[in-house]
Amino acid sequence: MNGSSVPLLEIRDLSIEFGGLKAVNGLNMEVNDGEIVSVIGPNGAGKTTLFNAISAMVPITSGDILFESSSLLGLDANQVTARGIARTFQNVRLFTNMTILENVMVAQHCRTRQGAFGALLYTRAFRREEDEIRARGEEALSFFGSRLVGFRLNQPASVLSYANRRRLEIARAMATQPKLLLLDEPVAGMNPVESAELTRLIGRLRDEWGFAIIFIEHDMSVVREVSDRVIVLNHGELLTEGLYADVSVDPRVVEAYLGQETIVEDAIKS
Amino acid sequence: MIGKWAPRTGAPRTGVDKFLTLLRVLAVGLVLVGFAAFIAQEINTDNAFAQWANPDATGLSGAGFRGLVIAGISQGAMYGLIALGYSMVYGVLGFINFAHGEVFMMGAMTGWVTSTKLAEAGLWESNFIGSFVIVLFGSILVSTFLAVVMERVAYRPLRGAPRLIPLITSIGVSFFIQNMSIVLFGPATKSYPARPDWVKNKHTALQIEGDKIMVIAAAATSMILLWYLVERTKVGKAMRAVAEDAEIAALMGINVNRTIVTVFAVGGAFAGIAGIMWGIDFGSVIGHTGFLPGIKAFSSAVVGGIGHLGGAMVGGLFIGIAEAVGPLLILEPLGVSGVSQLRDAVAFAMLIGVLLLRPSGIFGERLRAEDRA
Amino acid sequence: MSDSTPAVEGATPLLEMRQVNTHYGAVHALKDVNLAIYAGEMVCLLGGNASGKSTTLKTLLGMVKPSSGQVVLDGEVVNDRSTAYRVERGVTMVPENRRLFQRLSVRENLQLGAYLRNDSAGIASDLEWVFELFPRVKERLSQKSGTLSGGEQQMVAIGRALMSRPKVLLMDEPSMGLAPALVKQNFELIEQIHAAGLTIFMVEQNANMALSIADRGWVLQTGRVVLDDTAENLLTHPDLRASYLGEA
Amino acid sequence: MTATEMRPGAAPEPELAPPRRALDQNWRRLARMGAVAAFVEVFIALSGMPVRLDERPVIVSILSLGYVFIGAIPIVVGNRIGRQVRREGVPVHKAGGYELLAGTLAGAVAAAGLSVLVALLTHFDIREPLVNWSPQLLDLLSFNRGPVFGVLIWLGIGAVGGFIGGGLRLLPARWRRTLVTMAATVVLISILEQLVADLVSGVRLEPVADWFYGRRGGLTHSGAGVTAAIAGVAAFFGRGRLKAARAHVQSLEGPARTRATSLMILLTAAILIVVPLLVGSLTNELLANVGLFVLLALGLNIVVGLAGILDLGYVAFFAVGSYTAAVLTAATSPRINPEFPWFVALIFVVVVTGLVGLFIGAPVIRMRGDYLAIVTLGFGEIIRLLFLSDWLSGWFGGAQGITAIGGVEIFGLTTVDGTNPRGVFYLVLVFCAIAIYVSWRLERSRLGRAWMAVREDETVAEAMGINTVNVKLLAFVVGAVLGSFSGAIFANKVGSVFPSSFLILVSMVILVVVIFGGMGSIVGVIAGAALLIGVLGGPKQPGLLAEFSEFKLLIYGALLVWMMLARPEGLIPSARRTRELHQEEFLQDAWLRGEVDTDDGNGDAQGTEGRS
Repeated sequence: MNGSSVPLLEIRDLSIEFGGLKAVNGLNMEVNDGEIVSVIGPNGAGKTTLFNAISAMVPITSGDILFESSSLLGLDANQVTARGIARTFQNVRLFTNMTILENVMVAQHCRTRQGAFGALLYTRAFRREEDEIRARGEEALSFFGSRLVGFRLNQPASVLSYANRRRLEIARAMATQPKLLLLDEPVAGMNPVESAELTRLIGRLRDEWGFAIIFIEHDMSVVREVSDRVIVLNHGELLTEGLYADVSVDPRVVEAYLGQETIVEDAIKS
Repeated sequence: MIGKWAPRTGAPRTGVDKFLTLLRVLAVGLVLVGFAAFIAQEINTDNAFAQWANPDATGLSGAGFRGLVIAGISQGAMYGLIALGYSMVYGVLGFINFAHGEVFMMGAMTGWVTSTKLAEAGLWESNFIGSFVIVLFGSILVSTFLAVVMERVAYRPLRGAPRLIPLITSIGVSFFIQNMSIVLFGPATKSYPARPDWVKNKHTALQIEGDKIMVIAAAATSMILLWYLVERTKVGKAMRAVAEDAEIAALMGINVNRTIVTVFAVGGAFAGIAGIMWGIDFGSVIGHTGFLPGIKAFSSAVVGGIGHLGGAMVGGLFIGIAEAVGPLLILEPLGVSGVSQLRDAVAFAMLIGVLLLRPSGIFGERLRAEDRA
Repeated sequence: MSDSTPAVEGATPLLEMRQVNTHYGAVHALKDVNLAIYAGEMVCLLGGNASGKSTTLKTLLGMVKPSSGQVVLDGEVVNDRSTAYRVERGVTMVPENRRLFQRLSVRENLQLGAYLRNDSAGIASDLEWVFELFPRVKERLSQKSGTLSGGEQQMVAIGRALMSRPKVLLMDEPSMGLAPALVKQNFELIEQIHAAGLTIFMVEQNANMALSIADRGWVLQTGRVVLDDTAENLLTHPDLRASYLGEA
Repeated sequence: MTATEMRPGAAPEPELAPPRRALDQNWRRLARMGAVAAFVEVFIALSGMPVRLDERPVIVSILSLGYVFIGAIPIVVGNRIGRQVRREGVPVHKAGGYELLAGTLAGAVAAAGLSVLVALLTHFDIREPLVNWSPQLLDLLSFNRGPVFGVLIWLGIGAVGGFIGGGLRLLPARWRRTLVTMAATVVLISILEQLVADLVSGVRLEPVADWFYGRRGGLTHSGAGVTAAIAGVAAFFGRGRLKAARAHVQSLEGPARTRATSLMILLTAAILIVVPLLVGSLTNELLANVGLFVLLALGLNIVVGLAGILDLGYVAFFAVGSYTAAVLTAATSPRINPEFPWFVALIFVVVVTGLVGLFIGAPVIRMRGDYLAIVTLGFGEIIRLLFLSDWLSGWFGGAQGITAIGGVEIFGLTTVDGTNPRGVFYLVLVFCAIAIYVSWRLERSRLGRAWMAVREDETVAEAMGINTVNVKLLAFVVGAVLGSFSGAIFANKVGSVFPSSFLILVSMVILVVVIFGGMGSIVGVIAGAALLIGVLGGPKQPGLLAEFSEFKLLIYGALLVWMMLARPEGLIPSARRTRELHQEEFLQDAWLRGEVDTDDGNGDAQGTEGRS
């Protein structure tokens, strides 16, 4: 925690119900500027629901979500993105038939202004903006090295490998120029080599691009590696939060989520 | 997707939402004012409110009103029968089978062929019940067959295609069957032979025509049979499993293709029954007969909550009664002239109104897992 | 043909793929794949995304037809047989992400598992067996399966598969997207039913975990089997360690 | 890049396995295909198409369109049956006796349907209910020589046709293409008779037309011969060059590409401007009709093709455009008749349609795709019913509509109305050009990308900061306004508007045009309208094949189904649509060229480094 007085994101007493089922129940948490926070917890603990609530994709039952001290309630998903929160999805959802470049270009929609008339009259402002969109898109893509740029730019996203789709999805979220990035299981389905690399990139995203990051992850090596703070959810409630070292030996966390063996394995690995 | 429908807590919305709220208020307001004017005119045509709303309104007699409601119920029961087919196919395959209305039309058309042949042989008059059973079976047979062929030829190859593809295909199928009946049977209106008197006469204390009783009875029987089939039999369990997740259903050893064919067949059979009812009630059929009832039946399925079988029937009754009563109950008191021309418009307006107020229908939708995501 | 020794010398495999090629349209998803699973074994198939793992399962189950080669179940070539037939003959799968019928009750889910069976006595006794294995399931019988917790769903999914009384059980990515404790619990469940006498064929990305409980394994890469060995040998195989276990 | 280029012929010919043995047939497949074809033959015969089209010769005294239809099916089946699926690692056999035998048998089975029909026609009479169960049909099918001849000759025709179809597979690709092109061109030139003859007469070459076409329609023998010869030579020698030219244009970059494109556009424009000057008013009328539908189709294409909103009530905007123009320009309009000049009225048309578009769009735009389809359909019907109703007849004339609408006065220079179809065509052309420009510019803008994203995954588009409601609404309104242009021209061209011109059928026909041509593809949509409306005719407008009028909707339906099953991307697809619908093939294609990532493990690094 970097000691700034007002948290970037503040969740107050958040509850979400689906047909009587409490997915999230009275949750309080905050995230500061430049912080990397991981959210862990067993399946069905409400992690993805929390993301959906922050990005305005599910209705919330009660409570409040404050971003930069003003409430996100009543905003549509696109308005939340415009305020500076971008996300990725658990099961990678790209625009697979659009090209890789178009994927990152379209993500800048809420940062750009040119409408139908600019396009029809082909004004100078329109052309300048198009160039800017393109340049910014390529910048986001080049964050991942040579994988997504060059001859790939004009290929449809459907030809990408699984790992590259995950990378492109992150690039697309970066292109919305957010302040806060929500990553839903960023390394799921990647092999250890790939996930180790992505873990380093998550650190660089904060250091070089200045994003605050919340991510959901089941892979404890990633959580241990990059998170400043770990939040543990269970049955939609905050079980505990703190440094990985503390959380991972908390008996409640071990019981509800990690299981005895993981700690032992962890110990062996590190 | 859920976020699109359910309002989030907190007030400020976009311009479109404000406009929609306005529309909702207006729609409800229109219905309420119309209804109030109707009541005012019923009490006394000279009172100030009635005069303000429509000085020329004549009011509606109790008997006339009852007649309209009964006609609406019988019409609605037919919509409901057709709607079952839409709802079942939607539940299992996730697309509007636009051509289902034509299956209904072909049922009515088959009924015309068999009933005229039977009338030529003199059986229609001498033994109406027997002939009716033959005609009914003929129609059920043809409609079922048509629905099954349709599935095999046009829809099976499209499993897993993007959503709108089978929908567009079904529009093509609908076009095709409609015009097929025109080129095969000719464009002229086909008249059913005359009905015996007891079918035309009114019965029971409620003074309901015989044909209306038949329609309502047929619909009720069909509903019970269908409920039994879906909830109580192994085939029904297979249908529900396929509706939820076809791939896993196959893994359970369920023959998915056969289950889907069954769904089409059952839907087709109900459409065939509806076709005969239509033919006997209205006495004639042409190639275009299927289109409007088809659309309205689909609307009924949506209004009731698509995928929900009871909902389809309730939706059918709702649309049927609304279009029978609505023009005189709401539009005329408001000073609209020539209201009976606006029957169809009222039916569609009801669909739009219901979707505005309750986007997932009266009973809520039952969709496949992937549609709900 | 195989470096690894089957559990029983000279026995006929329970489930076998011989020189199988599978296409999706023009895409060549499996290339000359040979697999043999013997009774009583626990074997695993490893591979990254899009390496052909799920195609292998689908081909084994008859959800896609191989364009050449043979799928042999218990000595019978079943290439042209339906999924239903194969399920009846004793092969079934626990799908990835469980995929229960969410709107149906736990009881109905289990009943659907026994869809093809008509011996009500046998079904009843198998139901008891499932309750014995997973007492938690019994408490939830009339609940809609969509409302269960992740761990309970996993139990119902396995129970549902057991209800068809399979000889060989296929598991598709049992650890995918699960919390560490659940992954652990899940593998314990697998070992438990294996101990109960079931032959298990597991498809996994989590090579470490899978190899720790399996007897033998194959590694699939772009539709081709590139490694075929005992679990111990695979665990120490340099190629595998480099690309799957994250050690250079 | 597209799936089309992957088809046999384009790819380097693979090594062929030896021919299959003639008797190793897949008998079940043969029986099934034959039976389906036989059923189709009988259906076509009973639909009355052959009898009706018998009046339309293709080649004088040899062949009528009626026979073309039922005669082509055995050939097609005979050819289809020998098709081999090409898959990586699976051998493709050289064609031989297998294909000939399969073709002959399948063709015979197909035509045997007609033999059976002949036998049945002789012995039974079920003219009630099947109206075409007639002696004329029997005469036609038995060539007036009695039932026995009829039964036998169809078996023979089928076998020969099937043999030809199968035999085509034995020919080298170049010859096969040449033959098919020759046959197709002869039929096409014969169908286009009105257009061609009119054009030839327009350049003062009437004698040529007389020599080419028979007095009662159809190509003369010499005409057919010349056509076939020219087509054959062109196909035999020209195809490679055409392909090379296209490849050359596609390989151009930067200014050179722009220059080539502009040249093409200029050339097309020149042809479109010159042709109407040469042809008579009947053909111009046809061109104007086609133009109106092109305009409608371009509008709907923005809604359906670009934004992915399946609007089945598009006719509503056509209607609103027509009625607004009629009310504002006609002196006879019942309630208000300001008698504005047409161009002034057009401003109001845009405003009114835009508002109606917003009004309809706002409630529907948030609905799921299929609900949206049905609700827009409902709105389309409601709008027509309102125009028709007594309630609003004081404004719009009810069923009597509004008549005596004046023409379009163009800046005092000239007046364009129905009596001057050439003028109407030019007017339509201008508006089409506007519509094309609008579609083209918008597709390549920030808005176009947003539409694409919405079409692919609305939830994600919303999460990526796109206000999906607004962008979809905009597409809806832009489409509406383009459609209303067509309506406004229509009102002043025809001189009257009636509610019966705005049936839901019109919406459906436009949808078929868009889908047939290729959703999202401007060229495709134009080609679709030209082919369907021009040749078969619109909902009420006759096309070049006026004889088809009673069958055109049947054919529209069949075409739509066939298109969805066989080529869902349409006739001339947009590259992106093809991708969406053939993702697997596309992947395979990319894979063959080594562009797909295959990184499981550390393959990724190799994949990229190998390239960059």
